[in-house]
Amino acid sequence: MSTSRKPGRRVAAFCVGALLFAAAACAVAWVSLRPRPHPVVQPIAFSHRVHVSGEEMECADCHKRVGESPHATFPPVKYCMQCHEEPQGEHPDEPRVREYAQRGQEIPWVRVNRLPGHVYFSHASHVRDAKMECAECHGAMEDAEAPVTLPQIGHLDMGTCMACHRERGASNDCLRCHK
Amino acid sequence: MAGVNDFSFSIKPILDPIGKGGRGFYLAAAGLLMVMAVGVYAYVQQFVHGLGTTGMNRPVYWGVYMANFVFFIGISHAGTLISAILRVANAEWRRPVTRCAEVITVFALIFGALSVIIDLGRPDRLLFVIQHGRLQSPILWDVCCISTYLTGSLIYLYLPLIPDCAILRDRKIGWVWLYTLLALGYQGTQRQKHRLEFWISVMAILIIPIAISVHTVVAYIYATTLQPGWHSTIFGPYFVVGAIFSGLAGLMIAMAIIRKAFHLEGILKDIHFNNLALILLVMTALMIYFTFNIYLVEITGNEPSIMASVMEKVTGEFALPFWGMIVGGFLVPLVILSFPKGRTVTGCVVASVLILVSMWIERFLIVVPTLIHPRLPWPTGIYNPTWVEWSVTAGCLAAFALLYMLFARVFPIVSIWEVQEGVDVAIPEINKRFEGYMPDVPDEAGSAAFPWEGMPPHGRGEREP
Amino acid sequence: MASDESAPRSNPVSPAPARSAPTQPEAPPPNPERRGALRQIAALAAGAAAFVALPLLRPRRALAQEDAPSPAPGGTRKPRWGMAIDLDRCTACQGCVVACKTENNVPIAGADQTERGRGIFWMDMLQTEEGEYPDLKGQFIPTPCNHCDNAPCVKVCPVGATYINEEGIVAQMWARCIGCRFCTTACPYTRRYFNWQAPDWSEAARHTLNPNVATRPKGVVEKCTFCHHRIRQARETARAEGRAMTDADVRRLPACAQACPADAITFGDLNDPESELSQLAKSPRAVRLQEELGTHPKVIYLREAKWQE
Amino acid sequence: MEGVTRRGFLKGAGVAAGAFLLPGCGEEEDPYALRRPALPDGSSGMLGQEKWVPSVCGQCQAGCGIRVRVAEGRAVKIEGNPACPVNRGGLGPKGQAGLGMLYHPDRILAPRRRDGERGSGRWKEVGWDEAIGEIASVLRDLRARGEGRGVVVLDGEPRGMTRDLWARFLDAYGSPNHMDHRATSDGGKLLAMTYMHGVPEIPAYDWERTRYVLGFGASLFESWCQSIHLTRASSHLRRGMPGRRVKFVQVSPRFSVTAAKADEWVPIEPATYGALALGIGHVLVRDGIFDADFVRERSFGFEPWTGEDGRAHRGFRDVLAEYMPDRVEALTHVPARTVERLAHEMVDNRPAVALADGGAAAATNGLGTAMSIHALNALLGSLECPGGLLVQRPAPLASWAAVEPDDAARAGAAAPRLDGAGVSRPLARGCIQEFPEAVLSGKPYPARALFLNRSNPVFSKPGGGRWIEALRKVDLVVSFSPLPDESTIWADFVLPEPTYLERWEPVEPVPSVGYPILGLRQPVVDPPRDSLAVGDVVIRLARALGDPVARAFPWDGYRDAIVERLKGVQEAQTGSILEPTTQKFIRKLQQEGIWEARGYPFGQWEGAFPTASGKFEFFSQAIEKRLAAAFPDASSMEAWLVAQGVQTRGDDLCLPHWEPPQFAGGEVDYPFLLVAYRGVAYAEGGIRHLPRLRELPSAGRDAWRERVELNPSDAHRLGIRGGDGVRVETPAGRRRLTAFLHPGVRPGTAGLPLGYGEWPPRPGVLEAPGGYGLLAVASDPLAGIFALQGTRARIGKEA
Repeated sequence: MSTSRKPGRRVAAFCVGALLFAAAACAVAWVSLRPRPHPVVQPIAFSHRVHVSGEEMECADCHKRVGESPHATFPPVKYCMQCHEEPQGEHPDEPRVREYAQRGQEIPWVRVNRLPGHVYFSHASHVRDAKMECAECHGAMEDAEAPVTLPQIGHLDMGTCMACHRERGASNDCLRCHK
Repeated sequence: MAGVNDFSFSIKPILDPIGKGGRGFYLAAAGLLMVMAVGVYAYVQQFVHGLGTTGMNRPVYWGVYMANFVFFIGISHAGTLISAILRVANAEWRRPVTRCAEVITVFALIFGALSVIIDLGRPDRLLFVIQHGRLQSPILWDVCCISTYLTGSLIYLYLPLIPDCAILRDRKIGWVWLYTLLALGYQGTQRQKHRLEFWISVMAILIIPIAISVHTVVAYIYATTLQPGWHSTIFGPYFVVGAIFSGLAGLMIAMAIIRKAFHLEGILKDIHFNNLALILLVMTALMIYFTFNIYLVEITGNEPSIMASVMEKVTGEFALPFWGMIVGGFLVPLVILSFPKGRTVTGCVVASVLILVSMWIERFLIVVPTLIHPRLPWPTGIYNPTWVEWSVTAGCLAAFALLYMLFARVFPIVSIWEVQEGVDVAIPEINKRFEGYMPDVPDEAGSAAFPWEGMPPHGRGEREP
Repeated sequence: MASDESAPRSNPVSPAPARSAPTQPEAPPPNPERRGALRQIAALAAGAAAFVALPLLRPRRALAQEDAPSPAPGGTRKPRWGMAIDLDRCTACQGCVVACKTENNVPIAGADQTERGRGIFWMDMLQTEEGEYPDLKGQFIPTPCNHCDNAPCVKVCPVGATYINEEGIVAQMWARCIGCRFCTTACPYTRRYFNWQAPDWSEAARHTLNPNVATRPKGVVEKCTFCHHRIRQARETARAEGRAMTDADVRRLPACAQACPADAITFGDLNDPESELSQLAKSPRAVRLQEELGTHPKVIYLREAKWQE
Repeated sequence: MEGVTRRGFLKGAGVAAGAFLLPGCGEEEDPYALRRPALPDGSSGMLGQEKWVPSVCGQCQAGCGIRVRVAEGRAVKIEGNPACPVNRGGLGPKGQAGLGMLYHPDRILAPRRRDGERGSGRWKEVGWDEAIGEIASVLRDLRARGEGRGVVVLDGEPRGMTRDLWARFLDAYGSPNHMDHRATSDGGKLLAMTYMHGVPEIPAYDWERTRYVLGFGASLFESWCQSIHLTRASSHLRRGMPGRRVKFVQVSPRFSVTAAKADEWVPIEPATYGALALGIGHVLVRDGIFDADFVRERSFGFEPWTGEDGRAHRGFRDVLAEYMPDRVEALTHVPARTVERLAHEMVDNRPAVALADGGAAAATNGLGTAMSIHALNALLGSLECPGGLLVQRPAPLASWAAVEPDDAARAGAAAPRLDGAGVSRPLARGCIQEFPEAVLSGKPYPARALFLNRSNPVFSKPGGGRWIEALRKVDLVVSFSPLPDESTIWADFVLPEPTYLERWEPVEPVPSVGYPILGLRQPVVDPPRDSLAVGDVVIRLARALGDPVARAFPWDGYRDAIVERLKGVQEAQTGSILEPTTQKFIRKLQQEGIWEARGYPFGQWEGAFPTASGKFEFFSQAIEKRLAAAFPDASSMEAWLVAQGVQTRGDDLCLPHWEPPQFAGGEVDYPFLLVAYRGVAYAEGGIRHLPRLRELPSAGRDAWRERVELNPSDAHRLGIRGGDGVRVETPAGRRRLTAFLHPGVRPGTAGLPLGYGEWPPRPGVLEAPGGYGLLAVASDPLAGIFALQGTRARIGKEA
C-alpha cells in the first residue's frame, strides 16, 4: 500500500482536518449561540434630537441625578409635563405622555444599557469627578431621531474599562468596579 | 536487524487478545461501564447542584476528591518512573514489564488530573487557570508538572509502541489503519531503530526528574499551607516515596491480572514478580521510615494544633483506618515480601492489594483529619462523604480499569520487540558487561574463558536484578 | 500470523512482501529528516515555554498603578484599613453577624446546610468554653476576615481571584474564582467561605437584597470585604462635599461596626497615626489572632480586662 | 424566541457537549446578575433611589430607635438610630433580623375566616367589613345576654397605644379580662416595685454612674428587657471611663453568655436567689455598713414597729437577722465567704445596684425573692440617686377623655377576673398561665370570646396542650397576627396586622434611661394589600357595636387617636422637639424618629414613693391590705396557705422573705430541674420563624434543632452524646429534643432554650411545640408569678 510511504503526511492531514473541523464547529456554535441584544420597544417615540438639538436641552436636565448618583436615572413624567402640559407639536405620541401623567403613572421606559450585576459603575464618578462628557460613552445623542432600543455601548467589556482607566490614570484595582 | 516478524519466542499469547474479546472481557466491560454510568450520573448531579451534593463543608473544604487526586497521581508513578529507572539502570528483566507499567501512568494521570477538575466549584472556568494563571500558586506548578508529565509519558509510551504497531500492521491484526497510522512507516531498519532507541533513552532520562517533580508539587499543595500537619519539609519526598510505593503495588496487581487473563505465564514470569517485590520491599521499608519520622516529630513537638489531628488518627475517630493502614498496609506487606515464599504471584498480589487500599486511606488521612481540626478553636469538623463522592470515585476507578482493558485489547500489553531485543542484543551485551565486571583475564588463558559462552539462550535465566 | 513465528531469525530485515517494493529508496537524505525532527522539538519546546511563561508575561495586576487622586484620611497617602474589636466591650450579642449578613447579601443556609456546617458568616462568632462546672471560662470572639498583610490565602490562588488591594483589603473576585478552595484551606483562620450550592434567594428574601453588593452564585468563594462598598460610598459622599474622608467618617463604617451596640468595633486607617484605630493598636491590651504565624492580620483584638485592671 | 432556542439547545446538548467547553452552561443569561424581583411599580425611574426612614424597632419591648434603608422601594437594611438614647445607633441581632419578618414568605395578606374544623388549617379570605361585622354581632349578642364579661383579650403589649385602646374597649364594653403577659416575664420585679416602691412599673437604672452591678439571674446581655441599652452601658462602664472599671457579678445556676462576660460568676442552686440577697443584707446590717440615713429617713418597716391598732410588727431587721452566711450557704451553695465578700464589695463600690430578672423571680417563691433583691438596693441607698435605681418618667402624652361606662359595662368590669388575679392569687396583677384551667373548668364563668392581640399563648405560655384545649373550648377566637402561628391555627378569624415596619405607633420604650422618651413607629414601606392595624380594628369594632361602646371611640381611625395623644407632648413644649403645632411636631418626630426630654430629676423625694407611708416600704402595707381583703380572718388564711404549701406566715408575708421553692414533678420521677431561658436571639414571638436568628453562629451546627442542654457528666451517665435525640418528659408534656452538651449547665439541671420549634406551624397538632410546651403551670401561690424554674424533667436517650 502506498499509504505507508508518507505516513507523516497522513498524520498531519488528519490533524489539520480535525483542527479545521473543530474550528468550524466552534465558529458555528459561537455565531449561533452568542448572546445578542435584541431591540426593545420603547413606550413613546421619544426623539433626543428634537430635545437636545432642537430645544437645546442638556442631558442633565432630564437625567437629573447623573452628577450626584451612580445612576443617571430616567426622568419622571412630571419633568415631561413641565413643557408638555400644553401640546407642543403634532406627534401622535405626545398626548400619550399626558395620559400617563393623568393616570398618575410613570412612563415605562425600558432600560437598555446594562452592566453585569457584579459590576459597580457610578455616573457621578465619571461625570462629576472625572469630568467626562456624556457623548464619550453614549455617542451623539443629539442626532438620535428614534428612541434608544439597543445598548449604545455594545463593546463595553472589562478590557475597554481597564484601558480607559489606565489611560486616564484611574485605579484598576478590581474592587474599584466589582462588588 | 530487529525483526518485525521473526521472534525467538512465542508471541501468540501476546497477540491473541488484540482486536477481540472473550465473554469475560465483555462481562467485565459491561460491569465497569455500569459503574462508570453511575459515576457520570453522580457527577452530573454535582455539576448541576454544586458541590453541596458532597459531604464537604467548612472547615473540611477538601475530601475524597483530593485524596483521589493524590492517590491516582501516586499510582501513575508506577509506570513511567519505574520503567525509566529500570531502563536507565539497564535492568534487563524489565523488558516484559515496561509496557503495562507505562500504560498505568498515562491513564492514572488522566484520572488524577480529572479528580481535581471534579473537585472544582466552577469547572466551567477551568481555562482561567491558563488564561489568568498565577505561577506563584502551587496549583499552577501542578498544572505545569502534570501536563508535562502526561505529555512525556504519552511520548514515552508511544515511542516503544511504534515497532509493535508495525508488527500488528504487517500481520494485519485488528485495526490495521490505526496501526499503520501509529507505526509511522516503521520498518525496523537499522537507522530507524537506532533513532528510536536514542529517543527512548532520552525520554527515559527526562521523565525521571519530571515524575519526581510531579509528586513533589502535589505534596506542595499541602505543605505550602499553614495547616497543622501539612506544613512539613518532609512532605515532598514522603509523597514521592508513597507514590512509587502505591504505584508498584498497582503495577503488580495489573501484571497479575494480565498474566492470568492472557495466559502470559511464560512471559511475565515469577522472577519478574520476585524482582518487583524486592523493590516494593525496599519502598515499604522507606515508607515505614518516613511515616515513623513524621509522626515521631509531630508527637514529640506536641504542638496543640498538630496534636489535635494526630490524636484524631491515633486514638480518635480515625484510629481504625489509621492502625489498619499501619499494620495492614505497611507491616504485613513488609513481612510477606521479606520472605522468598511471600514473593510469589499470590503473595505479591495480597501485599499489593493491602498496600493499595492502605495508601488510599493514607491519602485520606492526610487530607481530612487536619481539616477537621483547624488552628482556631472550632467545634470539631465533620465529614461524611456522600454517595456522590463514592460514586464518582468508583466511576473513576472503573473508567481507569476499562481504559486499561481496552488498551490491552488494542495494543500488545507486552512490548514484543523489546523482549525480542533482549534476546537479540541484551544477552551478548550482558555477557560483555559481565566480562567487564570480572578481573581482567590474561591473554594466555585462552579465548574460552567463560564457560557459558556457547550455551543456548533459552537455558539461561536473567541474573541481573 | 502463526506461520511467521517459525521464520528464521537470520533474516531480520525482511519486510512483508506486499509492502517491500516501494521501500527501496527508503532512506531519504538524513539531514532534512533530522532537521525536521529538530524543528519539531524546537517547536515543542517553544510551545511548552510559551505555556509556562504566558502567565508570567501577562501584565501584572494593577496593584502598583497610581490611583487617581483620592482623598484619604491623612492626605494623599493610601489608607491601610484595619479594625479593632474590643472584647472587653463586646457582649457577644451577635448584632454584627446579622448586620453583616443583611448588608452583604449573605445567603441563609437553612436547616440542612447548617447541620452540615455550611453556614456563611463573613462576620462569625468564635466561642470557646473551658473547664468543668463550676470552674468555667468562656470566650466569645467576633471574627471577620483578618485581612492579613501577608495573607496565606492570596499566595495560593491559582487564578488571582483573591489579592490584596491598594488599601490593604484582601479582596475576593468571585467572578474570577474557579472554586478550587485552596484559599479556604490555606486560611489559618478559616474565615473564607464557599458556596456549596446556589444560594436560596426566595422571592421574599430577594426583596432584602442590598443593590450595592452582588449576590454570589454556587461554586465560588466569598469573604468579608471590610464593607468595601460602604467605604466607596463614604468616599464619594466626601468628594461630593468637596472634602477629604476623615476618621470620623469611617470610624463606624462597616456594617458590623455600625451595628455594634457596645461600640466595640473600630474601623480605620492604620497608616494614619492619628486615627482612633492606630491609637487602639498601641494599647497594651492589643493582640492579633495567631500572630505567631506571621500573617500580620489587620484585625486587632483588645483583650478582656480584669476588674480593677 | 432566540433565548428559548438557545436555552433549549443548551439543555439538550450542553451536558453531552462537555461542560468545560461551554462556559456558564445551564446558568441564567447573566451569571453575575444581582437577581432581584422587579421593582414594586415596575418602572425603572426608581433605579438608584433610596431613603432612610426612622422608626422604632418592634422585635422586643426595648424600643430601640432604628433607621431603615429603603432602596428602590424595598426595605433592605435596618440600622440603629443614633438619635435614640436607648441604643444610640447600635442594634442587636433581633432588630437587624426584622426584615425577615417584613418579607416573610408566610405573611398573611388578607383577613381569613375558618373554613372547616377548628385547627384544620383551612381558611377562606373575607373582607374586613364582613369579618368585623361578624365579630361585632357575636359581641353584641354576648353583651345583650349579660355575658360580656366572658370576652377576654390576651394582650401581648404591656404598654402602648394599642393596649390602651383595648383597655378602653373592655371598659366600655364591660369585661375585666384584659390580660397581659407580665406574669410570665417580668412579673416578680413589677410586683416588688408595686408593693415596696409604690410604682407599678419596672425600674430604670442610671448606668452612667453605677460602679457595681450584682445581677441575680439577670441575663443582662441576652434577654434582659433592655439588653441593647445595657450592652451600651456596660461598654461605657468598662472602657468609657479611664482608670475606672465597673464590676459585673452574675449570680446564676447556668453559665450563660452574661456569666461568661461578667467579671465574676457566682454559681447558685436554682430558685434560691432570695436567700442570697437576704444573706448579703444580713452582712450589711450586721457590719453596720448599710445606708443608715436612707433607711432611717426614707423607708418604712426596717425596725420592728407597732401599728395604730397596737399590734407589734416584725421589721426587716428581724428577718435579716435569721440569714447568717452559713445558713445561706446551706440554702444556696454559695460559700459564706463569697456572701460576705459580695456585701463588702457592694458597699465599697457605691453606687451599686442589685438586679433581678424574670429568671430570678420566676419561681414559686418569686415575690419574696424579688422583694429581697429590691430591698438590697434600699439597704445600699441606691434608690433615686445617681448611679442607682430610677423610676422612668413618662412622656407627657395627653389622655383621652374618660370612658363613661353604662350599667352593663360597669357590672361586667366588676366581675372577678378569669385568671384569678386578685381573687385566687390575691397579690397578683395578672396570672395568664392559669387562664386555660379557668376556661376548661368554666369557673367562675365561661370564656366566650378571645382576642389574641400579638399573642401566641400556645407557643409562648406554659401548660403544654392545655392552651390548645382551652382555645378549642372558647366560642370565638380572633387572632391578630401578620404571620400564622401555633395559636392562629385554632382561631376562627385571623386578622392580619401590618408588621412593626409597616404601621403607625407612638412607642414609649421599656424603662431604660429614666427621663421621658417617645419614639414614633412609622411605615417604612407600604403595608401589604389588605391588612389593618389592630387599633383601627378596635375602633371599627366599637363602631360596629354601636352605642354605648361606640361613644368611647370618637375617632375616624387609629391615627386620629394617636394624634390626640401626641398633642400632649407638643403642648408640653419640652424636650428635643419644640414645634408650634401638633402637625409640625409630628412631622418633625417623623424625621427624627425620637423625642426625648433629657435630664433625670434626682433628689425629688417628694412623691418619690407613692406608698401608704410615702416612704420606701420594707414592710409593704399594700400587701397587708390586699391579704386582709382576700381573707376574712386568720384561720381562712392559714387554711389557704397550708393548702398552697406556703411556709411563710404572718408579717413575713409583707416583708422581703425567703420561701422554699416548689417544683412540678417529684425528684425521683423527674431527676432534672429544667432551667429554661431566653437566649439573645429570642425575638417577639420566638426564634423559629426568623432564619437569620436561628442561624446565629453561637447556636452552631444544631442551630435548627430544638435543643436541651446537659452537663457532660450527666450526659455521660445517661449514655447520651452531643447531637443525640433525647426524650424529655415533664408533668406537662413530652418532647423529642437534641442533646447539646454544655459544661456550663449545673449537674442535675438541664438548660432549655426557649423560642425554638418547627416552622411553619402545622395545623391540627394537639401537642404544644417549643420549650414552653414542656413547662408546667406553677405559680407563686400569692403573687401568681409564673415559675419558669419550677418544672422537673425526666431525660432519656431516644431509641
